[in-house]
Amino acid sequence: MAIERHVPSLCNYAMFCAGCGHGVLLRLICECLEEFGQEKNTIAAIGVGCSCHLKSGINCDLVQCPHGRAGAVATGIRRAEPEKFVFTYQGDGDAYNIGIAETLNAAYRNENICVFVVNNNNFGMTGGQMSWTTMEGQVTATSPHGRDIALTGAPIKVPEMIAHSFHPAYVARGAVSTPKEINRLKGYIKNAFQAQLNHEGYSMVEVLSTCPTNWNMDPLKAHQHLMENVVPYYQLGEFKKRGE
Amino acid sequence: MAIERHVPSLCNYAMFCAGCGHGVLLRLICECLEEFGQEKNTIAAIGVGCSCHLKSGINCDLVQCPHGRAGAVATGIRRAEPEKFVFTYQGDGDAYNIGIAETLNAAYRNENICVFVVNNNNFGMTGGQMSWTTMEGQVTATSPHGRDIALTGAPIKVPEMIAHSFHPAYVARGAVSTPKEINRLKGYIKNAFQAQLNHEGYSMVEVLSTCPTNWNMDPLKAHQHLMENVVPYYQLGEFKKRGE
Amino acid sequence: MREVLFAGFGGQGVLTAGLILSQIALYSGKNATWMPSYGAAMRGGTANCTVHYGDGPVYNPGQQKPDLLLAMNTPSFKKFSGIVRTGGIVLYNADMMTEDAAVREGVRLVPVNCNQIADKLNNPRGANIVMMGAIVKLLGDFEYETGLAGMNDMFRKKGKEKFEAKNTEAFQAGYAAV
Amino acid sequence: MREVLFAGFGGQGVLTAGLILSQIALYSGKNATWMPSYGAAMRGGTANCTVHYGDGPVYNPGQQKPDLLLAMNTPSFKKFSGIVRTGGIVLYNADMMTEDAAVREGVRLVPVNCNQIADKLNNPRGANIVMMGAIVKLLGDFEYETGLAGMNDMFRKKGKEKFEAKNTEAFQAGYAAV
Amino acid sequence: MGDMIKGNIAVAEAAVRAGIEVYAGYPITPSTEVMEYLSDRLPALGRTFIQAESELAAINMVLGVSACGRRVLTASSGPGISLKQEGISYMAQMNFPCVILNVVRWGNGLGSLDGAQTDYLRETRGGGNGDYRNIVLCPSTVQETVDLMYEAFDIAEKYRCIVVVMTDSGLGQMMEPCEMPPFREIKKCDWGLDGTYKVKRADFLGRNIPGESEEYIRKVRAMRDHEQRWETYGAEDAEYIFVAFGMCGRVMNGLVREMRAAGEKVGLLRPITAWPFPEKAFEVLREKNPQLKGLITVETNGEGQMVEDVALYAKKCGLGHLPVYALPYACGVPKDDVVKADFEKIRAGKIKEVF
Amino acid sequence: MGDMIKGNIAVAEAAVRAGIEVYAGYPITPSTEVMEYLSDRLPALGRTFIQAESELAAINMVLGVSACGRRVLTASSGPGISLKQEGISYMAQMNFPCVILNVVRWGNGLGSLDGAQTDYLRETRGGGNGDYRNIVLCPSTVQETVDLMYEAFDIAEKYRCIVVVMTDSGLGQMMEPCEMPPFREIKKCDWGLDGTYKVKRADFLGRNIPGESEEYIRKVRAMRDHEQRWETYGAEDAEYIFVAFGMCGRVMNGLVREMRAAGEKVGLLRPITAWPFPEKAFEVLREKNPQLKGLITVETNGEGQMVEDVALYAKKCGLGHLPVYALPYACGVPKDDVVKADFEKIRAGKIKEVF
Amino acid sequence: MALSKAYVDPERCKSCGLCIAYCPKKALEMTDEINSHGYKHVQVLEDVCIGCGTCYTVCPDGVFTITDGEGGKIHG
Amino acid sequence: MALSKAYVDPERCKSCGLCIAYCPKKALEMTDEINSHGYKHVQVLEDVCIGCGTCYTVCPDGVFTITDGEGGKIHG
Ligand SMILES: Cc1ncc(C[n+]2csc(CCOP(=O)(O)OP(=O)(O)O)c2C)c(N)n1
Ligand SMILES: Cc1ncc(C[n+]2csc(CCOP(=O)(O)OP(=O)(O)O)c2C)c(N)n1
Ligand code: SF4
Ligand code: SF4
Ligand code: SF4
Ligand code: SF4
Repeated sequence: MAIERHVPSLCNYAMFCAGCGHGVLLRLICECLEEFGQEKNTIAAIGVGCSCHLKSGINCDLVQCPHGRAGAVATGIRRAEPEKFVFTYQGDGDAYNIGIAETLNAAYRNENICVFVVNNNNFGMTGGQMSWTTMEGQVTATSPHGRDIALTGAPIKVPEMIAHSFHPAYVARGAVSTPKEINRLKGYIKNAFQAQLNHEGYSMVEVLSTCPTNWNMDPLKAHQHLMENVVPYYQLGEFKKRGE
Repeated sequence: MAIERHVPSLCNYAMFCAGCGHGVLLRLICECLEEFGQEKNTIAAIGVGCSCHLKSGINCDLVQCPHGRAGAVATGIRRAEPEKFVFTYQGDGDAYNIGIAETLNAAYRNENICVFVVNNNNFGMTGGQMSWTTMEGQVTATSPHGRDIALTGAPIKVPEMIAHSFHPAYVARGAVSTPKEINRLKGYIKNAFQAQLNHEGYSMVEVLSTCPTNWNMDPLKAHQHLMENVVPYYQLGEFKKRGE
Repeated sequence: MREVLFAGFGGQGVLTAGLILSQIALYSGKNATWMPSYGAAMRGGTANCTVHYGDGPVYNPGQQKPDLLLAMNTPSFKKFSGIVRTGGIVLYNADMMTEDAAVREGVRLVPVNCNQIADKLNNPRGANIVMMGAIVKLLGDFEYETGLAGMNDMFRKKGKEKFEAKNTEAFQAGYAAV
Repeated sequence: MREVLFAGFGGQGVLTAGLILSQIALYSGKNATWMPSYGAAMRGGTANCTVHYGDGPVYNPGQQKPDLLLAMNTPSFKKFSGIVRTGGIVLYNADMMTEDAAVREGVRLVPVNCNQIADKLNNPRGANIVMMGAIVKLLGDFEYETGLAGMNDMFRKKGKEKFEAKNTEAFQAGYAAV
Repeated sequence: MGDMIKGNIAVAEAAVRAGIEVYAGYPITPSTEVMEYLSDRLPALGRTFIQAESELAAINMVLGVSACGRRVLTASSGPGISLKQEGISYMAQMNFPCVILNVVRWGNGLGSLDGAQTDYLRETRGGGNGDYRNIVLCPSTVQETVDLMYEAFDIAEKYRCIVVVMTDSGLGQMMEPCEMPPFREIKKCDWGLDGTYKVKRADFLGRNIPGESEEYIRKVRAMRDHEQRWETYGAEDAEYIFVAFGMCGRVMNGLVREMRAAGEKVGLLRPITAWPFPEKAFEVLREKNPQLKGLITVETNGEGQMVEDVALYAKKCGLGHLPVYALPYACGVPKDDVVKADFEKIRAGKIKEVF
Repeated sequence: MGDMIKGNIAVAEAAVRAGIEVYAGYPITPSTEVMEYLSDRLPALGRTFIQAESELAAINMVLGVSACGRRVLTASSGPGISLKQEGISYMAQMNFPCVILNVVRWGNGLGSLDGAQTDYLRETRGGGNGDYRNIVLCPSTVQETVDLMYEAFDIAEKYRCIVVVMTDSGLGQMMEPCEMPPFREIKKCDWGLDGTYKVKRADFLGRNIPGESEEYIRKVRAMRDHEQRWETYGAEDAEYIFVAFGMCGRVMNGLVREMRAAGEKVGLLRPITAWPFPEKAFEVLREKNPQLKGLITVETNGEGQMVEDVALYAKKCGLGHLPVYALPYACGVPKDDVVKADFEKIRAGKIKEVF
Repeated sequence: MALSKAYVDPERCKSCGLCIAYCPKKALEMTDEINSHGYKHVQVLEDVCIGCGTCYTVCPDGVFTITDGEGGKIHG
Repeated sequence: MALSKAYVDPERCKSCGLCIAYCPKKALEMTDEINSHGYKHVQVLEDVCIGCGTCYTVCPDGVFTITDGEGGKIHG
């Protein structure tokens, strides 16, 4: 029998660029909110970046956080409302560049929140500048001759850092690319949800995503680039399993 | 033949409390500056905290950084003056709480600087508040019933984090306690100096130190506490050896 | 002093079109300003820009009452045709018009099927250049040659002379279309 | 309105001494303020505080012209004895005085060997309490009993009544020493 | 009359009684006792104390709590308050109320631990980006600090704005007798986020900026109209009126009384709100006091900051002809003698007006 | 006449020619092209471009470079500038010069990408803790942006102060013809740290705060005396003078010309320095123009910000009787028509003065 | 019960082409119709579509519904 | 050459006692003299001191010099 699938009503038409992975993640989160019965029990803390599109993209309570500070804002929400479902939705620039302190500190405190970070290897919203996740040699608006890691450091792996340095409940990295990877990613997101609902503590799911516009690739080519060049460096999988 | 030992002339009478470990570290750094011939070639970036006493404590060029930002200030100095010896001198609150982003990012970029962090398990200068290095159960001015790591997270281990997550030149942790440990610490500091002078990149030496005043212990008791209770958690040694 | 407003989706080349006009003005010894306007974000949404040119300094570079509006799609037409000055012109992309084009009296409506023209020239990204030809003709401030030379001069300065033939073709077609 | 300045090294209990005086004042129905002053840092350096008390509100709680200065060490004596008002008193810790104590005319100098007295009472940390006895006597604003009761009341409120006997002894000795 | 209590402790307890559910902050002298006290007090009441990793994180935690419609406090000083400016600007934009205690310490940069009034212009004009304004309450005694802190939350919720309680090292560190207000019932503001998405959001794209601006300014005007507070003394017959707030306000309160008792024709205007500045006080002066010769601010900063507001609102209220002087004393507590002597210099024309 | 060039690119190139050795910054629209351009340009010249992890880190990198006496620039906008306030205050205290480009975008918090003048009060009063003042240069054309950026470093080094070049989205994103100044020779300031400890430090404890304050204020006064800049047009015979800077300044420059050509008695005062505010311009007005009836600011913000300075300095310069109006247009570029219509409302008494 | 198929909301489509690329049955194709946002949109070849949901999974813009026809409407 | 010994700068000593605790020869003791900062200071028992430098190593305040006597002066 064929599978029935409806886009959750929480999920609106979003103003992401054509082919951008953000939209898939947004839908997956909305699906989970529905599946876990949290549609009317959720407060999101969104970053500044293409994440801003969640303002029109998702029909749930949310707070627009200052750039990078979603980890702190979500902490405030969590402490004020211990029984709500609280998640952050941020870009890699938001969570790992300007917001690294707040991101790490929420993990460090093991706040009972879910953190979703879209890693698209650049600052998308502002027009494709280098991010700490930009691949070695990648040309961006601020690495015009390709990223030189001898000067800037090598692409940062925050989920690994958090899994190894702190005591979070759950940490994984998935990708918005092939249907198989998208389905696997959904599993990670479900784990993150479950961790919070069980009061196990902090979870982070980093989501590798394409940014066709700023990568200057058509969406399918971007998927291929992601799988061929990005995934080998940014290993997919669970870095901290629940209950481990 | 007996060993001749003079306090380097770079090193002034410092206004640290009686028995405080800061003074020993200050002297060790001054000895190394002398031994490596850097007395007239050095610019330090000092943190806010008891580190401020270096303003009168050391006769070399230095910049008073905003609290926590020595990693960024030292980066600026390094880029402006590629041939000077540049080090930061910070407390754990400065480098690991408010300054974690700048500390990690200097390591991430592998800036060719030496970072010295005095870990005395609290905010000394401001009167002994909890720091991210405060031990589990330790009573401080802001953890009046002992630090509850279920709420605050467990004492942070930044050198390990840096050694494992980035590609620094050298990372170690020493202690100001017994003469033996002090001498071993000097070895670590020398390595850090050498790494910079060889342009190998970023080095961090965390220095476990007593804070008799805020620990409310006499200096010797504080040494014992350090060796018995702090060192077992904050393992001494080199986390990233040079050339490894 | 002239004011021209260029509007469309991002990707339709309206910002470049505006820039071309300002360069043509400069090329012919006039003063010019070019001013873009974005939505709430750098990505997503529509784009438009305003060009002023004339003999003296341009004091107010902002959108006021355009002498000519280039509307590359329906939303732009709807949003901006009302602000065109009486006696002005609305030049629009007839290929992207999903509704009836109607404006108040005293404004001249000029449809051009620029996408079709560009496609025919085997230059599908040249629709904006087609419109440049039309604009130069409609404004009447520059000779055909000046307009063309000003445009080509700009691309040459950007190191894009290899597109010169194609651009010339598109410009010409647009000039002829109105 | 009275003003008393308490000065010494950190650790000599000068801030507590000031607080005791303010509490005695309150205890006897007066108004009071207590205001500390630190150096550039919380740690390191010297400490001092100013107490004002009187029947009306205290408007200016700052250091102005003290009626009495308690100088617990030489630097404090040197720094502050000059600002004591003419007709005022400088009470100093003779045990910590490494130089000749001299002030301008019109100021009364009162040495007390408070450390020795405290040591003798087997209460080496009670030198500041010894001085409190002396201060209450010198100021003449409070009865001996009121002073003592006000002080003990304060420690009781802080849950430190177990030191009451020792404190009383020290206070008494200081009262007797001037 | 209450017992002796330190300003910082008293103000912290006042916030507890006003019903804060969360405190988030980072230590900095001379404000630290506030958080030290609350680190014990709040958990004992089953409420939440968070030591943040920085002031930046603290204000964003505050933002999160406030978004949920719960009372929340942060306190800091000097550079710590500077680090909060982005968050403050965001909260203002989103109409998230909170109370911020600024225990002002002297100076630029690291500054010093001395009390001062060097942050007046920043607090009244906003140090973050944009057009926003916070209500700034300036107590001058420990009791008033307590009373204003207690009320600050009501004001913040009334306008959904930020209220800054501005004391200084002096008021924070000094002790004097003080009585505490009763405990208020805790309740969540009805607009607070509760996860049900009852308040719909506007579209991110397609915002109407002039409309947003106008709406915000309407609120600014309402605050300006309704929240001015001040105290005057001898304002009807004074030839010179001293204008002073906070620590300087209390000093001048005493000194003006003393000088008047000695027959001097002086008066006092003590702004209790620095923003909105009590311009209405000037209207009264204009109506009632024809013999006024000048206005004199007494401030602990480099060259006078409030003097700008005094000149501005004097002009606005038809007193534009009056000379406005500043007696700036860098830091600490002005000395009665020195102020008196400087006043003589003003009268003798040796100190010129600033505006 | 130079070629068409975007304001942000032009100003970045001007800084290169003025001799910056380092740029450190973090992207934010509408300033980002500055760093994008420099990410290519500076390394090509053997100089240093640093993309910092945040604006906070960027300003502290700037601090480090400046401490070494080297020319350094950072640029940002909106919340990004808010995050720099602590660092700015530190640099002011330590007399470390630098140039900061604020490409102002509208609003509080996240704000919008529209150009505006909502940061005037913050830039002129300092958004960080303390008493410090930065020189604020307000160009109104791309050419002037280039010229002022080029000069800004000299001014910053002259006083060892911070110079803010304040443009906005409009001036940053627009293109117009512009000519570039020649390359300056690069040299290190002689007071810059060089590792030799030639400049001895004062003791950390035992500082003299009133002395430090006085010394700083002396510098403030020197800047105020010597650095005022402005442009006037028709100021001698105008009944109403429009005061406008930046984008509004250029708009009013044209409109005043047009209105005068039509016989209206209007004039223009265009402040080029927002701080120090060009009060000397008012002295000239007082001397030369007896028929003046009012001053009108044209600003792109909620209710006027510069209007405070206009009122303040009018009063200071003996024009305290003049009504001071504001015509605030939230954002963007004011439209000639609208301004003219609003001016009529002022003349008709339908828009009241602010001060 | 009818066999489930993919249904398209043409207003949401941005022509990214991912669904076409991943569809295991080649049941999708791009039309020449332009929606109100300026994008051409896809359509489902009803006879070919097996309702596997792959397009639903990869589509970034929530264009698809997989249902037996009651909730959707087939475009083409 | 004379045997090296520890020499004390009494103005720097803060009475912390660490040198006394770690001295392998018990060659140090606290005096009753108070320096200008208010601290009692240590003194070296010259006959017992072997100049090993342990006190130099542990002293946080740079009180000691270990030398053959030309650079220092023995206190006590
Ligand atoms: C304090 C501050 N600095 C900078 C910006 C500008 N800014 C907006 S989004 C963004 C980067 C977004 O990149 P990322 O977080 O990777 O998200 P993406 O857009 O790629 O999804 C930046 C730098 C800002 N809004 N606030
Ligand atoms: C922005 C800012 N926040 C807070 C402070 C106050 N402060 C000064 S030192 C310090 C903590 C110092 O602790 P640590 O870095 O561990 O150094 P220690 O004094 O223990 O050596 C704090 C919080 C400050 N000066 N600036
Ligand atoms: S800019 Fe990139 S990340 Fe942002 S919506 Fe477009 S494709 Fe997605
Ligand atoms: S407070 Fe602690 S760390 Fe600071 S000088 Fe004193 S003992 Fe050392
Ligand atoms: S994946 Fe979605 S947006 Fe992309 S072409 Fe297919 S239906 Fe359209
Ligand atoms: S270790 Fe140094 S400071 Fe401590 S007692 Fe010995 S000599 Fe004095």
